[in-house]
Amino acid sequence: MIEFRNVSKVYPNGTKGLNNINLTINKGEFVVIVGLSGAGKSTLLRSINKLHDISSGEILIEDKSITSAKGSELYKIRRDIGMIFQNFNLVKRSSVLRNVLSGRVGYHSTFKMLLGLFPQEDKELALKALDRVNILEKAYSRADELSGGQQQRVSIARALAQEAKIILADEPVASLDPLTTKQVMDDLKRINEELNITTIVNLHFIDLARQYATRIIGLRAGEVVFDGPVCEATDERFSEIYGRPIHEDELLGVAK
Amino acid sequence: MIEFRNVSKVYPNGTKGLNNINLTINKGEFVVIVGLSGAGKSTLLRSINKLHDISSGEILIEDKSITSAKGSELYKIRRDIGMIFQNFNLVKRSSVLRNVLSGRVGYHSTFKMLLGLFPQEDKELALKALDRVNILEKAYSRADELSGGQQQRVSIARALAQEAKIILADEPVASLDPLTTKQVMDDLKRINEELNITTIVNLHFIDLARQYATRIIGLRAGEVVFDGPVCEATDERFSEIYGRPIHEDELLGVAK
Amino acid sequence: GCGSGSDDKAEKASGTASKEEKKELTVQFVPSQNADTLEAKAKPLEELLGKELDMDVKVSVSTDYNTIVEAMASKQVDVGFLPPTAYVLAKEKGAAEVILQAQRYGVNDEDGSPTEELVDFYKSQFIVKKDSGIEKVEDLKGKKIGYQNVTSSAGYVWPAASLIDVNIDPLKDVTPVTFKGHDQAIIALLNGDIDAAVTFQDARNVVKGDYPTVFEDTKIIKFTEPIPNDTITVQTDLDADLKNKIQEAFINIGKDEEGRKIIQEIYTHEGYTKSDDKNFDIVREYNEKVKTE
Amino acid sequence: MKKELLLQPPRSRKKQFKVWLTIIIIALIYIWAFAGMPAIELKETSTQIVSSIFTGLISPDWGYVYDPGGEDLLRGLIETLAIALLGTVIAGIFCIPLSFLAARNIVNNGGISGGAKVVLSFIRVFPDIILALLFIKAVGPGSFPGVLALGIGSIGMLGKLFSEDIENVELGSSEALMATGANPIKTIWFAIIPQILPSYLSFILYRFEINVRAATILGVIGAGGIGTPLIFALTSRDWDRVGVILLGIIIMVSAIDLISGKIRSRLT
Amino acid sequence: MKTEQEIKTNTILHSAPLPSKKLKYLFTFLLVLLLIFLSGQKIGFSFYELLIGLPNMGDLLVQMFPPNWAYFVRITEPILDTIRIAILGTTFGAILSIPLALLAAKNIFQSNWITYPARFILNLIRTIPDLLLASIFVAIFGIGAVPGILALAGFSFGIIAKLFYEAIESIDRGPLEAMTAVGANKIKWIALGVIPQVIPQFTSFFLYMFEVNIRAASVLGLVGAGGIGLYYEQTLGFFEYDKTASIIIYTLAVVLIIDIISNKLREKIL
Ligand SMILES: Nc1ncnc2c1ncn2[C@@H]1O[C@H](COP(=O)(O)OP(=O)(O)OP(=O)(O)O)[C@@H](O)[C@H]1O
Ligand SMILES: Nc1ncnc2c1ncn2[C@@H]1O[C@H](COP(=O)(O)OP(=O)(O)OP(=O)(O)O)[C@@H](O)[C@H]1O
Ligand SMILES: [Mg+2]
Ligand SMILES: [Mg+2]
Repeated sequence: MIEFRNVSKVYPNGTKGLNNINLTINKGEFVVIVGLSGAGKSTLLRSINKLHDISSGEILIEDKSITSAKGSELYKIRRDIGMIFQNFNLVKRSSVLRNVLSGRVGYHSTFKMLLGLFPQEDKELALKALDRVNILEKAYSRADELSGGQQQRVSIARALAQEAKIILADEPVASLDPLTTKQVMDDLKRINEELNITTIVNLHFIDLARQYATRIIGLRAGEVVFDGPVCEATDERFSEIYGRPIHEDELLGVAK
Repeated sequence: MIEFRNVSKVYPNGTKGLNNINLTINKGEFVVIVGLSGAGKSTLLRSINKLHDISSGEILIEDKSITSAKGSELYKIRRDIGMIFQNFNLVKRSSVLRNVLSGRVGYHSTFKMLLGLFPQEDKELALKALDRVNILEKAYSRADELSGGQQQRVSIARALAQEAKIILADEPVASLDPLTTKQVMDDLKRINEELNITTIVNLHFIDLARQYATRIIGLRAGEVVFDGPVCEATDERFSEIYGRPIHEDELLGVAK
Repeated sequence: GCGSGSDDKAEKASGTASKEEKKELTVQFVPSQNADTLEAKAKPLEELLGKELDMDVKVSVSTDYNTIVEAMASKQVDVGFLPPTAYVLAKEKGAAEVILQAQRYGVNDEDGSPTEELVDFYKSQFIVKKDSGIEKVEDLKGKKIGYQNVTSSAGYVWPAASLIDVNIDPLKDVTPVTFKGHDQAIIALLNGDIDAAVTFQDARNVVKGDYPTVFEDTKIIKFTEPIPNDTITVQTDLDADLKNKIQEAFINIGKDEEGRKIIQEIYTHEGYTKSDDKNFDIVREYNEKVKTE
Repeated sequence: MKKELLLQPPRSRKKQFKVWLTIIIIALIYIWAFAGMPAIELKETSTQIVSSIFTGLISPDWGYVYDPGGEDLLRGLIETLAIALLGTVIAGIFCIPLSFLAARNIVNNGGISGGAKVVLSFIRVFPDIILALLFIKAVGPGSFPGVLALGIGSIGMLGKLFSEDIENVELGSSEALMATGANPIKTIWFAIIPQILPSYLSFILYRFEINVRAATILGVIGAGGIGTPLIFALTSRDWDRVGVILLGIIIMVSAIDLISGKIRSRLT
Repeated sequence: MKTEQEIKTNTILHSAPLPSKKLKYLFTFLLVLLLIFLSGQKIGFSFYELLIGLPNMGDLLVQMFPPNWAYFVRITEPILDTIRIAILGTTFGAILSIPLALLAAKNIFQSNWITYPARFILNLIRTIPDLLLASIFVAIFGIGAVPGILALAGFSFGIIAKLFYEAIESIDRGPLEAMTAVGANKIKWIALGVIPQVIPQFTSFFLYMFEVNIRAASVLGLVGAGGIGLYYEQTLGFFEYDKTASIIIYTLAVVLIIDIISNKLREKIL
């Protein structure tokens, strides 16, 4: 369970990223967050695992406050939260496999990690994750030799390899072709359903949102302007989220 | 007119980016390139303005070979080709306005550019471009303070401000919300139609491709596997491009 | 070779070495400033001394005598070659005792060439341009003078005393300019940046290679009183026996044909003569005389 | 136009004032600095002396390259190389913890990073010659104190450059590591190290090169190597000797540069 | 269940590349280790000796305390002189270093015909000892501040240019591509793509060099320009360590002030 209590976030330059957010996301939900570019979607996601410190309020993960967590307690909480980044955040100079393996570091002692001693199972896990996103053959390439979509897939593989209990995905399919998109979304959904893993995804595709989500949250200027099950997320509601009527032909996503 | 003659590109690590491409793109066309992630779309686009040297073959822009062009001749050709990058390529530390203004450097003397002296009209042009992509208010922010979609829009504004005769756009709407996506695509289309500017766009949204393109080119593993007007780009053809049947629910894009 | 040396070093550091048989003698020297050629060679002396003393000798060369004094104070160096001022200060610190002084040939006052006579002192000189119209020290009042660092006997202390003798304050009644290197002072004089330079006798030999007419273009208006030559000193913990042995060893080297050739070439020394702390009272006197604070 | 186009950045009065103040202060500093500068004039003796220096430099004293007695250029260079290598290794190891502590983006505690920065500044300010004195008092004259003095003395520069480099890294990938629950050490190891390794190595190799040339301090300490002969040759204006020593150093430094370039290009 | 996929991952896992590359790294590593060991042998490195001698260092440090505070007045003027000369020397050196650093950077000029000569010049200049630079400039310009400034400029030039070109080589390629694509010629490309990215590093190298130059004041003594170097020598020559300590503290204060300014500036620019 993830709980937001009066959460606000102001960036150092004064921009309001989040404005008094109150939310409860239950275990096993598949939540899609939608909103205009700059609405605060990434900010919301990043505050869940405390990549951003929030300015006020509190966030609880499984009833433990991550806001006040520190040290190994914080690392434990984070280990159980996998994240797929909007801009991939790969270590460009390292190999693809090493990038994916880095999702596993939370499970092993610091000493072993310094020596790069990943157990064989971890390597297999990492390779399977790469295979799942169709870039197994690039395992030993350097991350910066990949195409945009390939890099995004490495970032997804890293999160998959982490075997987390919560997955946060920031526009995970932005640079992917339709086939890979479907594959990734299906994967996320399957993991969500089979392993009961809470999944929160930022998406721009309204139709994709409707197809996969169990619940949709709409953000506008840092505030929650919609929160409800998919069936309630009508076109009118989307108009409200985006601040003006949506034309039929703007509903990006999987066909209706 | 852009002409590819037997163009191939092999990356230093041996990856085949393009494999014997022959294409002619006429003035005023709106071409959308589709293909799986890693198919060579970015490589194709980047070889048009010689960001990548090709390994063999020749590329002609308005009957002039860019492959053999050098020095100021090359700069002139490039000035007339605007490019929107998949990963934005902004100078992170510079302000948004300065990033957009940098699209104008081809028009001014080297000396003025060294001092950063852009004429007033350029500034107005740049600000108008920013307004068009809805981030005028961020003009004086640093580029790295923007959200993903906002950065993509800066990159689009830079290409718009360049007032080029050809526009190359590498997944220009990947991180944009539906509203901005429509606005950007409409803008590209309008510029294309009103000013007769040749436009080549890499896209993953099949429906979007069908809606805006006059011609669709499909790439697979560095080879052209489809080339024809939109009407010929049937679902079966897409299946061929992607290497397996496309299900109805995988056709991302604006509604049918 | 240090692997074996480390043990007895340790003993030295704890101050017990003097009582026991010393296995290795550490010698360090700074080649004297008042020489027109310098060589950074240690091996030849190492061999000569080793043969004479019949023990391991380690010789090293330094460019700064401060480190030698400090090393002697910590008993890390047993024998040091020190210039007179440095010796006096080292003695004051209780770090060293003089046992020998170097001998050199004197310098011809006329043309700067060496004389036949072995002496244990040298002199400092006031140089001016030939056409400057400055004839005697008294004329220097209000002029620009090039000194060396105030710790330098030939480059400051002795000449300053000469100035005081004629009632010129060496810092206030003239414009002092401090140089690093006697050659630099002479070049500044040739350039006309200063009106007079004080150097050891005869530093013009150093710049002769770069400026062949230096002897014709300049003249000396005054020589100072003699300054004692470089010393050979030992650290205070050394036992008397060894001290005597060292004294003799150096004197023998100076007398031996082969040894003499080597010390000549490397240190421009011609031989060594026994010395006593009293010889340096004159240095103390001069230091006192020119003391500013 | 629906919105007003802002042609000038919307700076507050206060900010504008600050910008101008900075400009004026810098201008004043430069005026003060230039005011103390005398007019430039060329000296008559210059051609003579300079040409004699250059003649000496370009006719090196080849005899010094090899001497059976053992104190020649070749062995001097080898000894210098050994001293510089060890000194650099010492500095390269000790600068790592200090520079991570000094980097603001790694240690989010102004007190600690400020403290580490002051320590680094202090090491840099501490004169080489006093370091030399300290070590010569501890272990006696020779190469060993030279290594120690070079090693400790180099920490200041390496630590400063390195910590600023760490402050410049792109933090995206370390965010990714943090998000997987990695503790700071793992984060640094997997996300920061690959990014800074190339410049760390190049700073180290650069410092190695500087240490090769650190003649003065080694000369003071009686460390052997090529430093002492070089200083003596310079002070006795023995230009052909200077020439041959410089040639030796240039060849050695160029070789180091070539190797370091190879290593860096392998890593970037 | 031995699936097809498992077989696939296993093949990749075991076809894992580069045992030869790993071997090469290992070999290099061992080689360096051997070199270090041999050097240690040659110079007689011994932790034991250091440990035993450590107390001796205390003797000297004790003599430095308390610092002679009165000496501050004496050295204020030489320090100001030093700062003044250091400002000009660093500035000239830094300005000169910009073009050469650009020429030496492989990602700016891909041709070895440009980068290698530029690097060779840099190596050459860095190798010239400051003593020699000082001798030459004194011969040309006489004694005083001018040769001091020039000697520091020459010295700064070599160091900044080297650090700077390596910083340039590690910048982000993306913006450069963008500048290429808009049709910028080389100079515009540098002005708008390279410079904004390297300004923070350049500023910090500049300020670092300024600091070095204040400390490298002994060069100024060589050219008769006064400065703080003379006072170091003098106090050490007379074994007046309390005064030496004052100079150290004074310089430290100046350096810390420069550090603070440097950090403020870098924060602004970064
Ligand atoms: N710098 C590089 N070095 C080596 N290989 C590269 C490099 N850049 C791209 N490639 C490879 O070339 C192929 C084509 O890459 P390209 O970037 O053109 O794909 P793309 O069609 O744009 O894919 P995407 O939709 O994911 O952006 C890919 O297999 C990629 O891994
Ligand atoms: N580091 C930062 N400093 C200052 N402002 C920031 C920073 N990061 C984001 N912002 C601002 O905060 C707001 C919300 O940003 P956020 O990244 O959460 O948007 P988003 O909803 O993810 O948008 P997108 O869909 O474009 O990625 C934006 O206006 C953005 O400009
Ligand atoms: Mg975002
Ligand atoms: Mg691409």
